Amino acid sequence: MREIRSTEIMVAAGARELRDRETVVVGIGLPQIACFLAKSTHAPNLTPLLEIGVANMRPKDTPVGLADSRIFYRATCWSGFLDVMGMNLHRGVVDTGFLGALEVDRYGNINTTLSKENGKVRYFNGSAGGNDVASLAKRVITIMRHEKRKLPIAVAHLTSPGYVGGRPRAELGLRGGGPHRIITDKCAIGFNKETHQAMLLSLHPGTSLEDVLANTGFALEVPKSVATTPLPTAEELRLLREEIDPKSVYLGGVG
Amino acid sequence: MREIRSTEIMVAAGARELRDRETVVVGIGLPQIACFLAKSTHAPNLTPLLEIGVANMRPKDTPVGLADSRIFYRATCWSGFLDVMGMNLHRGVVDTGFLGALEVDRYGNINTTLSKENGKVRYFNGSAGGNDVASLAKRVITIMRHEKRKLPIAVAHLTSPGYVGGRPRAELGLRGGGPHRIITDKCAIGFNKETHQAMLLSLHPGTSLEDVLANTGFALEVPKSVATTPLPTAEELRLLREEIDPKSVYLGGVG
Amino acid sequence: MPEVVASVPNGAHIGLGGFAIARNVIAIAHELIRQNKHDLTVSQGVAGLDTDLLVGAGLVRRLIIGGGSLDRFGPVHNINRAREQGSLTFEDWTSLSLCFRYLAGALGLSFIPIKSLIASEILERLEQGSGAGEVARIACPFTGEPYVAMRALVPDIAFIHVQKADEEGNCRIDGPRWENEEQAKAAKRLVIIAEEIVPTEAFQREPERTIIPAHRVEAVVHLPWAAHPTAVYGSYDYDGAHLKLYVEHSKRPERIGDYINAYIRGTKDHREYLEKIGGEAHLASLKADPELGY
Amino acid sequence: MPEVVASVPNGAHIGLGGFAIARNVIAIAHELIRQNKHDLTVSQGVAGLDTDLLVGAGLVRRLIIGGGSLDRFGPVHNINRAREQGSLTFEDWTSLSLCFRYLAGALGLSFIPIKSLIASEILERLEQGSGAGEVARIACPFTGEPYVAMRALVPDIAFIHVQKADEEGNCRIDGPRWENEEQAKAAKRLVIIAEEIVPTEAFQREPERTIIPAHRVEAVVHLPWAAHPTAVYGSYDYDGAHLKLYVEHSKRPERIGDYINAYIRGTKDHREYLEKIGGEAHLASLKADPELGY
Repeated sequence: MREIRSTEIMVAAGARELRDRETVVVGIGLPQIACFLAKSTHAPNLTPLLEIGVANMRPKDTPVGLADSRIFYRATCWSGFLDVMGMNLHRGVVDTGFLGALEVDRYGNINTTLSKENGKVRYFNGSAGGNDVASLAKRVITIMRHEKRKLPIAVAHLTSPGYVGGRPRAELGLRGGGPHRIITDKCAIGFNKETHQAMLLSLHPGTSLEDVLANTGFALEVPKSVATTPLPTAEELRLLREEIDPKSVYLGGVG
Repeated sequence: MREIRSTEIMVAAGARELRDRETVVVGIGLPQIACFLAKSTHAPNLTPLLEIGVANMRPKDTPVGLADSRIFYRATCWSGFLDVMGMNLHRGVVDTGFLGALEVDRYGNINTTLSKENGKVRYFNGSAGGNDVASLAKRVITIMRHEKRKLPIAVAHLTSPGYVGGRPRAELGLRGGGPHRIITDKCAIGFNKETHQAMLLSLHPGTSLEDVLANTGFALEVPKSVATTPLPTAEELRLLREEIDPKSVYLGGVG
Repeated sequence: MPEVVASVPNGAHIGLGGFAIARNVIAIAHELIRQNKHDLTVSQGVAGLDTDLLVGAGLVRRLIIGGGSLDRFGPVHNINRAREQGSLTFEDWTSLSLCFRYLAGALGLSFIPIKSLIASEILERLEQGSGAGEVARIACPFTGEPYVAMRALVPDIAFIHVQKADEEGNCRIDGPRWENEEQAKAAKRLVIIAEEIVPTEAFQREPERTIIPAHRVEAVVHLPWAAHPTAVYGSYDYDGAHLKLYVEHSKRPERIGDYINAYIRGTKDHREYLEKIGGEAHLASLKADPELGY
Repeated sequence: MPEVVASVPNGAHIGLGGFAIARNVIAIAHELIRQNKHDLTVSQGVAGLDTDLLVGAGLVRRLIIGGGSLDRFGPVHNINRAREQGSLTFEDWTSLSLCFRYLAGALGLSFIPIKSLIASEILERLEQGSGAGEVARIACPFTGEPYVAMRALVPDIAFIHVQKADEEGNCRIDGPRWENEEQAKAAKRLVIIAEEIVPTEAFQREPERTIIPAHRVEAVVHLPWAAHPTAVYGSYDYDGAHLKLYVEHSKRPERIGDYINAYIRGTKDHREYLEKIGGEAHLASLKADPELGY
C-alpha cells in the first residue's frame, strides 16, 4: 500500500469530527471529501448540505467546485440559498459548518478575503457562505494546511468571526456556537473553553510538537497530555483513494 | 334567451373593469367569475392569481371555493402564499385586487369579519388574504349584493382598509392605491378623488336612482350625470351561462 | 400514529397544514380528540375542518389564524361560535401576515416587517388583546416608512399532509402549497402525514420537487385518506355529502357532540372512521381523475 | 437579444443569475461589452466568469457581491485586481446576506434583518465604505437581540439563464437555484435567457416546477449555449479547456484585452463566438449525459 499522506490523515481526522444523523454545511474541497468519508463510514445518516441549494448529494465523480454539476448528483433536494442558508443555517438547525480557510487565528477567526504581504494587499474569493456558516452553525470545523503564515496571531481580514477578541459568542451577538476544531495536516486543534484560545488536541503521526509550534504563527496552548491522531484505517484509505478522490484532485495538495 | 339577471349585469360590469395584461388577485366567487369573463373576452392576457399559490389557471369545472382543486386546473404556476401574496402583492406588482365583502362603507373600508345586529356579534370568515389585497394592490374592486345593511356609513369591523377616515392612502402608511370600484347588482360606484368618498358612477339598466339611494346605508355622492351600465353582450351571457358558471353556483345568488 | 399524537404535550402550540377544505390533517385531529388533549394553541393560515373540529371538541385554548372557511359548505361554525362566546383566546391575522410570521420562524428571524395590517381593526385588536406582544409599529431604518413588525411564529409541532413522501421524510406537495413550506420549516418538530410512500429514488430523480427535505422531518405517518372529508389534489376530491353532514352538526352547538361521538370517539382509529363514513365503496367514488386531479 | 441589451441604460444596476462557473449569462455579458456599456452596477451572489469579464472590460463602476470564484480554475482575477487597484467601488457581502437582500426586494420589504455579518470586518468595511447606507445595527423589537438590518437589493434589470422557458416567459430551473428566484423577483425588469423553449403545455402539466411565472418576465431570449464556457445542468458541462484559457488571460492585466478582442469584440454575436471557440464539433463534446446531467 502507498505511504499514508498527511492530507489523508487530516481528512480522516476531519471526518471523525462529524457525527451520524448530523446536518452539516460543507465547503468545497477537503471539507466535502471529509464529509463523504464520514458518510461512507461511521455516519451514514449524516446530511450534507451545500449553500447553493443541495441536500444529501451522492456524487460519483469528483467535482471541481460548488458550481460543478458533479457535486450535486443524486441529491434528494435541490433548492437554493434561501432554503439551505436561510431555513437551515440561519434557522439554527445546522450542527456543523465545515470550512476551508486562507488564514485562521488563535480565536478561530477566519480570513478568506485577502492577504497582506510587505504592505501589498491581494484579494481572494471573499466570504461566499463562509461568514454565514461561521456565524450561524452550532459548531465550526476548519480544515487547512498547517503553515505559519496561515495561522497568524490575528487574521489580516476578519471575514468570518470566531471568538473575536477572545469574547464569548453570545456577547458578540452571534448565535452559532463558534469554532470547534482546526484540523491541519500536522495536528488537530480545539479551543480552551475559558479563554477561547486555540489549544493543541492531537498530533498527527510523524509530526513533532516542535514542528507544530515552529509552524504556528500564534502561541498555541499545549495541554499536559497531547494525544496522537489515529491513522486512517485501511478502509478509510481505500475509500479516499478509490472512490472519493481517485484522481487526487484534493488529496494531492499536500505531500 | 333567458332574461338577463342583475348578477349577470354586475359580473359583466366587474369584468370590464379589468384590463388586458394586468395581474389580478381574485377572491373566490363573483370576482373569479368576472375575471374569467374578462379573460375570455377583452383581456386574454390577463394573469389571475389566487392567494394559495396559483397563477393563470384555466378551470373547466366550477369550483366551490379556493381550496377546491377545480379552481387551479391547468395553471401555469403552483406556488404558495409567499410567492403570490409576498413576491407579487407585497412586491407591488399586482394591478388589481378583486374582492367580495360582507360590508363596504363610504370610504371603501371592507368588513369580512363580523356582523353586529341588536348588539349581538356574529363572526364570519375573517380576512384571509382580504386585508393583504386591500392594503397592497394598486387598485381594489369590490363586488357584492346591494343591500342597505351591507353598505353602512362605517363598517362594523374594519378588516381591510380603504381610505380610512377619508384620509389619503399614503398618509395612512399604506402602499396600495386603495378602493377603485364597488360593483353591486344595482350600480357601479367609484370614489371622489378629493374626498375619497363613494360616488355613483353608473346605474344598471332597470335600476332607479331612488332604489339605489334607498338601499345604500351611507350618503352616496351623486354626480350631475350618471351613466347607464351597459348590458352584457350576447357573447358575455353565453360565456357566463354555458362555460363559466353553467350550474349557476355563483350567478344564481341574486335574482 | 397514536404514538406521535401521544407525544404532543397538553398546552402545546400545533401548526396545521390544511387550508379550508384541502389537505386537512383530519386523522391527526381525530386522534388528538380521542386522546383528550387540551389547552392547545393552534395556528393555521386559513382554518379548515381540522381546526374547527378541535375547537368544537374543546381542545383549543388559543387560536392564531388568518381566516377560516369551509368554502361554499359554510363557515367554521365551531370557531365562530367559540369567538362569540369568548370561550377561547383568539388572534385574528391575515393570510400573508401569518405566512410572513412562519417565514420568519423558518428563517430563524425573531421578527419580520409587513405593510399589511396597517390602519386596520385587525391590528388594533391584536394590540389590545393577546397579540399585544406579537406586533410593534416600527419604521424602516433606511426609508423611515412605517411597518408592522411581527414576532416569528414557531409551532412546537407542525402536522402537514402531503401526497408523496419517502421513508426518510423527503416530501413532495402537488398543487398549491399555501404556507406549508414556511410553517413546516418554522416548527420545532415536524410530522408528515403521507398519502403515499415512494422510494427515495423518486426524489433523487426530481430533487427540484422536494419541498421538505428528510433531515427536517421527525416522523412520517403513512395514512391514505387521512385528509377525508377534505380534498387532496391528485388523490381524492372533497366529500361533499360528508361536509354537508358536518356543517349540519357544527352549526348547532347541541349537535356537534353527536358528530364527535359518532365519527371520532365512536371509532378506534382512522380505519374504523373510514368504514363508518362508507368504506371502500364510498371512498372509490371520491378518487381523483388522474388528468383532472380531482 | 442585442435590442434587449441596448435597452440597458449606462449606469444601470444589473443582477446576474450565474454562480461561479454555472449558468452564467455569458452571451449577455459579451453583448454588453460589444455595445460599450459603462458605469454599470453589478450584483450577484457569488460572482463568476460573466461578472469577471464585465469588470475586465471596464464596464463596471460598482460591484455588490457575496464572493467570487471560478472554482478550481482560479479566482476572479479581473475583479480581484480591480479591488487591488481601487478602480471600482466594491461592496463585499456574503451568500446569505445578498440572498436576504434580494428576498427583501422580492417581497417588497425595504429592509430585512440578519444574524450574519455581526462582529466581522465585512460589516465594518460596509459601514465605512459605500455600503454605509445599506446596513444599520438594530435590535429585535420583541427580544432585543442584535441584528444587522440590510436595505433591500433591487436590480434595475436581472438576467437569468434557465434551462426551459415557454414563449410567455414561464421558467423552469433544473438543479440548485442559489439566489435566482429572489434576484429575479426583486428586479424591476427581468430578462430570461433560455436554453430551450418548450410549449406552455409543459408548464401546465407540472406547474409545481415553475420557478418564475410568465407575468414577471419582460423578455425571453432563446439562445442555446448562451452560458458557455460555464455549465448548465442537464444541458452541458463547463468547458475546462476554455476556462483554463480564460484564466491564463485574466490573470495577466496585459492579456485580458487580447481575450476580449479575440472572443468578444472580434465576434459579431454569440453564434460567431461559438464558431470561434470550436463550433458544433467542440460543443458536442460538452453535451450533458442525460442521466448524469453533466
